[in-house]
Amino acid sequence: MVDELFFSHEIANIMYASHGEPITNCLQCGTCSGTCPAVEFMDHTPRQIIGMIRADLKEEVMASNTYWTCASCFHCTVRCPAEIDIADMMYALKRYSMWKGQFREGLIGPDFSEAFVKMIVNSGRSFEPLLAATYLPKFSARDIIQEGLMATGLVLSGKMPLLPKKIKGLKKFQQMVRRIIPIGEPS
Amino acid sequence: MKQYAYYPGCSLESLGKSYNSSAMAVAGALDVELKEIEDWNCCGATAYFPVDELLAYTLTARNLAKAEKTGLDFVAPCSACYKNAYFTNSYLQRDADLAEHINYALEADNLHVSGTSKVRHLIEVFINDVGLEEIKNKVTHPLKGLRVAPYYGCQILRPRKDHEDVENPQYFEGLLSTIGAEPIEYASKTRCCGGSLIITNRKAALDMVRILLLDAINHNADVIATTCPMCNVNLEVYQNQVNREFGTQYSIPVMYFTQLMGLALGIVPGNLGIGKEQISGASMLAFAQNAKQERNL
Amino acid sequence: MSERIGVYICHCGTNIAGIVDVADVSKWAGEKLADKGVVVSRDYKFMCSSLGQELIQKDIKEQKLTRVVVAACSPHLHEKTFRNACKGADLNPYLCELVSIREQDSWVHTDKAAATVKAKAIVSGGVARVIHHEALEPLRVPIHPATLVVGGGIAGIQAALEIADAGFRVYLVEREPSIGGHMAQFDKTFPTLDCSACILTPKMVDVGNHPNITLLTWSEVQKVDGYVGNFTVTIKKKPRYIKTEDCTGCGICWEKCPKKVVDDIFEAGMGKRKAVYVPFPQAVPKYPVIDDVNCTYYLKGTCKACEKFCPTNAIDFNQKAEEITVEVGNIILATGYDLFDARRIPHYGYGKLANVFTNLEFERICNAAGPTGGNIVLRDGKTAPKTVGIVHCVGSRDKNYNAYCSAICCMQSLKFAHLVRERTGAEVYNFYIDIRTPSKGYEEFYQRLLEEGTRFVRGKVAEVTNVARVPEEEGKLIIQVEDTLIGKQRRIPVDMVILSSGMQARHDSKDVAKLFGISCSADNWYIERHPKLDPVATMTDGIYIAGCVQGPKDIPASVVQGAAAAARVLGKIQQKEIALEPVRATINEDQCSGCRICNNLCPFNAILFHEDKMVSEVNLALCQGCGTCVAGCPAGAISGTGFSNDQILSQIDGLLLLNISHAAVPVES
Amino acid sequence: MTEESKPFEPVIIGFTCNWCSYRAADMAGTARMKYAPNIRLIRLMCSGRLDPTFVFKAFAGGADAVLISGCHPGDCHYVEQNYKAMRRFHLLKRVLVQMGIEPGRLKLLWASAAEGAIFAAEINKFTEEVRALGPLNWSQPGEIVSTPIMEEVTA
Amino acid sequence: MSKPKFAMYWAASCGGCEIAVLNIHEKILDVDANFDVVFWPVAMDAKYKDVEAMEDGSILLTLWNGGIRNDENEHIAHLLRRKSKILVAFGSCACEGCIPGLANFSPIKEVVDTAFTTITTDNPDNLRPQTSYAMPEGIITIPTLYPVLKTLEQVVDVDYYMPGCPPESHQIAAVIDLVVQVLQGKAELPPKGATIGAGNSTVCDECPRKRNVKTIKEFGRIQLMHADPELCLLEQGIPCNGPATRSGCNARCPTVGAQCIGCYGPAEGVVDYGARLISAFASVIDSNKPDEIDKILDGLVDPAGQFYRFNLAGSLLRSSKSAQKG
Repeated sequence: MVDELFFSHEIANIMYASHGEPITNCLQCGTCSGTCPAVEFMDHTPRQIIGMIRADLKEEVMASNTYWTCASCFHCTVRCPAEIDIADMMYALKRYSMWKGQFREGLIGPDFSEAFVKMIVNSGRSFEPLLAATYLPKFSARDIIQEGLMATGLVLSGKMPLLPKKIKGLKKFQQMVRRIIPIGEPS
Repeated sequence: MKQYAYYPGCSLESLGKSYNSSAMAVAGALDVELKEIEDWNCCGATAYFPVDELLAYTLTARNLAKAEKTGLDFVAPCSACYKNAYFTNSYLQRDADLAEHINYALEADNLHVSGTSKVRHLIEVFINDVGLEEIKNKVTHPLKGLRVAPYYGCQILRPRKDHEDVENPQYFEGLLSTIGAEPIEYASKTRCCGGSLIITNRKAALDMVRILLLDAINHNADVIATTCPMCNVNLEVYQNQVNREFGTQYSIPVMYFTQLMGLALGIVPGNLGIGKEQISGASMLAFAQNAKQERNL
Repeated sequence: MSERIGVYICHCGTNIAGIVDVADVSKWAGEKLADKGVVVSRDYKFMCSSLGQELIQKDIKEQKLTRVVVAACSPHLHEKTFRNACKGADLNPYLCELVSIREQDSWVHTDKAAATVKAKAIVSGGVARVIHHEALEPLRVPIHPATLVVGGGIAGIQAALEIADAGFRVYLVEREPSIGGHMAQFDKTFPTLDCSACILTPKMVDVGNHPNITLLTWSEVQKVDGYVGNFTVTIKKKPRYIKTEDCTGCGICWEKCPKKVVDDIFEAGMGKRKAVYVPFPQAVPKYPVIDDVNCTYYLKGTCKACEKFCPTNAIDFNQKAEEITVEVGNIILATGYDLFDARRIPHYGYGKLANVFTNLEFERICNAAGPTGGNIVLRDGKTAPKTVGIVHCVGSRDKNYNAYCSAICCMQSLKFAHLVRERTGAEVYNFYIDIRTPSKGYEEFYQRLLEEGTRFVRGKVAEVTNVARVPEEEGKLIIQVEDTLIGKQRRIPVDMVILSSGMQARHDSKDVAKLFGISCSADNWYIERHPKLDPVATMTDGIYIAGCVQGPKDIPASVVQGAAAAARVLGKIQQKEIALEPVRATINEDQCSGCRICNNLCPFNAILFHEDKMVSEVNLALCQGCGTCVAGCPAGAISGTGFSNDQILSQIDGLLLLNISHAAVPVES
Repeated sequence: MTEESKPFEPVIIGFTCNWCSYRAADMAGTARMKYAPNIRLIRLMCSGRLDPTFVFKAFAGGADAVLISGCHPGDCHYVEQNYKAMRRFHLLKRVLVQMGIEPGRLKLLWASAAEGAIFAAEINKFTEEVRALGPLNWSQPGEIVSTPIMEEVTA
Repeated sequence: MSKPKFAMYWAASCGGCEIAVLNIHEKILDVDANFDVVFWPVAMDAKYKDVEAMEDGSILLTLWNGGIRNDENEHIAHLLRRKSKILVAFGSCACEGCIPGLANFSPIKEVVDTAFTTITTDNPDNLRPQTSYAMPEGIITIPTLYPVLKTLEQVVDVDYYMPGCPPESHQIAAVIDLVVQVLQGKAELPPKGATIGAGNSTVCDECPRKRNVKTIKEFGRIQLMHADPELCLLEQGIPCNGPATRSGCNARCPTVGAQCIGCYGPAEGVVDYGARLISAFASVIDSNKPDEIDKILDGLVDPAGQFYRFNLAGSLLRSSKSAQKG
């Protein structure tokens, strides 16, 4: 018989290729959170998240915006005295919550990522304007205007192309992708 | 003539056009041939890992595989692409199981990756392969007295402990002095600009941008030099929003290191994509000009 | 003649009997190994008990046993016990073999059947082996009564005095011009806050004046030959350029010397000294040293001010380094520690931000005899700080630097905090991961600090920066840290930052270890013979360690170890001679072809080659019995007592239960 | 349990040095760590005493694998003798391969006196690896080498 | 009174031993003078049945050369053992397998195929020898090959060993002298199981080359380098088996500049010849880095062949796994 998996184990399991130390090594010293440039926008500091995972507070962790606020700058990973790959753990948490489909209301991150991947799978390349559709609705009116102004500015300055590009070997590319995950069926 | 498998990355086709043109121009001037990898795909920046790690690695692996075929080093001008490629490559070498999964997927595209090609960032190619000496010899318009804030950003450095000092690197400074500019020493040079948050968490990103601008400006930099299209856009395009958000009046030009190199090498601004920026880099030109006059005297 | 072997299986209560069917094993041995010479096979509750031993002795006498095999615990535990038991019954102790069926079997296995089979195999291996044992006598070597102590810090000083007071010769070697070590640099000592110099200086003077202590400062050990009881040590005396027999230490030379040099050693770079100097006023010995790297005379060829003014003509610019050799029986290593280099953590700003100090620098600042005369001031030398941040665990408990805890930093930081408040009234922040105050009076000191109102922030400091984000941060050092007790990132502006850099092994500790033939841990601390039960001895007989060379520790602990090492040495000296395990290699001269393969296999230079006879020979006194040459000799001309080829090859057969008749195997159902 | 379903139980001879690896084994014992009963240890003073003859003897005598263990490089109680063991190990392995003995049947393991856990773990790992390789039963045609020892108590 | 009986037999070997015996020149006359040669296939006509007819133990001295390759060899070994007082394993083949023993590296099928198919063999119909074949005259048989070659002592009890490929003539002469003296009651036989006609030490003992403390940075093949004529070959990286090989040949090969290949076998008391060399060579390799060590070892092509050229059948492992599988 299989023992029921603890949350901490689940997270450990999906940190597939990470070569950092397991989070059980955490000293709770706070170096990560002291270093993090985005910490003040997080509900919980990275250190607290590790503590919560170890305490198997799954619901609380899922409800936190911390890992969606991670900028993936890896500064925590560099400094961690226990050599835990914290940034990677944040990715793992994102994956976990996407997979379980449970995350905080009003977050843009999940949709954005999903849309981003869909786009890549469909064209092989990324293209900013297409993405706007996914996040603009969640923006405040003021932000939307901002975004519009900026976009036009970019287009005029020739920095932003108006049409998306596609890669040539798209068919094979998509077969390749489907060998890994069945998401983003080509439209 | 040194050759490299060049991976521009999506941004260099849109927001980072001027990075691409300046990179090409400078490479040309330094006898470096950047052969674009044929039919490359997006590396996924930071947006894949949240969805599927294996997919993320595979997408990067596809580009690496194509590079391996050529037997040339894989060179990326975008720090984010570079970091993804670097990780993927080193994991491929260390983790046979991962490699197997990825190669299974790559078969669909008749590709195979073994992690043998070296993954490198454009700036490091110029510095190590061309060499500062060589660059110095080719400088015609030294940017005398131009105070430049070298902005490394995060992705180009982390988290590679085995590599150069990740907390306090010096090679960018070295390059800038080589082209006659005056690099300023400021603490935030490796601090993250929030590039990956600019869409998903605007507030946080703007605050991170603010701190960088503030540190650079407090050290009276004339310009911030970047090595990554994400950083560049974040620091430049969003300055207005920062000002609106925090009531500041920042207006500091942000240039790609290749653009500054180009000027110093006497390449015409047009070919460096200068003139398209939102915050004019005209002052840069002035410097180059002065330099020229001085020489002519 | 075939041997008469007794086999004894120990139950060790249930420790063995719980897993291994001891009765079956002893029955099996009695039957199956009879043709190997086993005449008695017994199992008993506790073989190591006096009753168990008597049982063996009785059999030896009545059954005329010529060999004994005991299957019980690890030889490292009770080999001596059972050897002595045999000795008591007039059987040569080395004809007894102890095989482990506890540590190597019952304690590590759960499958009873398999464990029992393994026990049989182990016993049969022991029996096969013991047949080839030879009667041996332990080697006896006299012990030279003198002792070498390396390192003149507090641990070395303590050890030297203990031994000298007991009336034996001590050679105390110190690399620096004066003894005293790190302790001499400190101001106050925790937790009692008594002045370091006041308690250390008298001991230093005792060393200087002691008739039994030969003090060799400004000297280094070059070479160590020999073995326990009989070491020959070559020591290099670096030139002082001072005739110590004439020098009175009056100090005129360093008064007159025109050349000022930054003192990186004693003043930790905070202060200056002259080119001819004594590191500090209470230095022992009192003679100065001329620093020939900076002395104007050695640089330019002129000056000699010191020589002109020296009232006793004690200056000798032509002095050369000299080598002396001393004979000693035992050696104590007390070479101390190096400070972790805070520059390795660039984001803490040491070396870039002026007002970031290391703990050693701060000790000097506090010290009344130090560069600031004991005034706690910023780098500018005048401004007193209003707020001070003390950063714990700098380079310690961090896998990027040193993974271990440096043990003293917590108390040292608390001491600093107290001194700062006491002398400047400044606000003091301690940034810590955990406060560790395990010794007597330490926790009380921590309580006292809390009462004094020192602020404690639990969190490892992320970075120290001067990038101000808000007006109140302008012109300050900002300490960025997560206050883990409230789960918020905080930026705390201070005037002065003190980094409690941890201890690490001496930069050359690996070389020194090699010099003395002892081993280092992964962190390059020296390894003790047993972490609990033999903390000051090493795996190499006759070499002991004391103080921080064994690992981070504070002054009391260092003194304790110094005394402990001395006690061990005195014990050895009293024995006058020591018995060495007779495990040695010998070369059969007829078979040796002088091919010289073995000649450089011995790190103890125990193998010498006779050009005349063209054969090699082992010096039994130098041989440590590792057996590498035995295994290496292509002619099979070298044999090793205690671990001979016959013994091991037979043991292999035994372990594999070879040549044991099938038919007779008892079939249980 | 029928003969067929009985899993193959390899016999492994392990050589340890007196100072590090044997003490590691002792420590595994005192800490009551559990590992496979397939290994039988022989204590030498130093891994430098390891004579290739012992290894051949063990294989010829019916051992399915041999473990050679000693102090970590640089930590040898006899300063540097474990390096000699390492050198012999490398050459020995080449010869064994030529004799048709899988390299996986000979293992070199450094274990300090403090590494009981590592020692135990490595033995388990090794045992499984050898189990996977199957029996070596090194026998010359027409002679019985090793006594089938499992039967003794289970038959 | 009749002279003591002498026999010599040639099993799996090249015949060099027989020549070596003849090489003792006039000493051969002593043999004839002191012995009645009853069985010596290469020198005289004799039939097995004649031997079988002899009384057990009636032959005083039998020199046996060659290994046990087939059932005939083994049968005769048992026969001569029975008939002889003193059975001497004569020459490397009988003592330790020698060159024929090298076949123990390969499955017997491979050995036969090599013999009957490779280009050096003219065998258009790709025939193989049959152990028995029916002919009108009746069934004829030839001996059956064993999967591996065995040494003499592996099939019968041996009294003395006389190593060498072949044994040096002066050593043979010495042994014959000894036996003659024993017959005349002037000398004692050495203890049973002793090695005769050789020294107790190793080749280096008789080697004139200069030698120093050894460290090996690189192994090389003698034909590819200019070896210093004065200096120990091993020190120059040439894998010379001298240090492990029993003395008695006057260091013939090293003296003339070729490395010793070990035909005199292990020194007194050595259990496994190759193991001694593996241990000795490896011990003096001048590196502590695994990859560097491997690089140095790459210079030793075919180590097993190097260390077991003469000794494979007599070694602890005796044969390779594939050979055992047959």
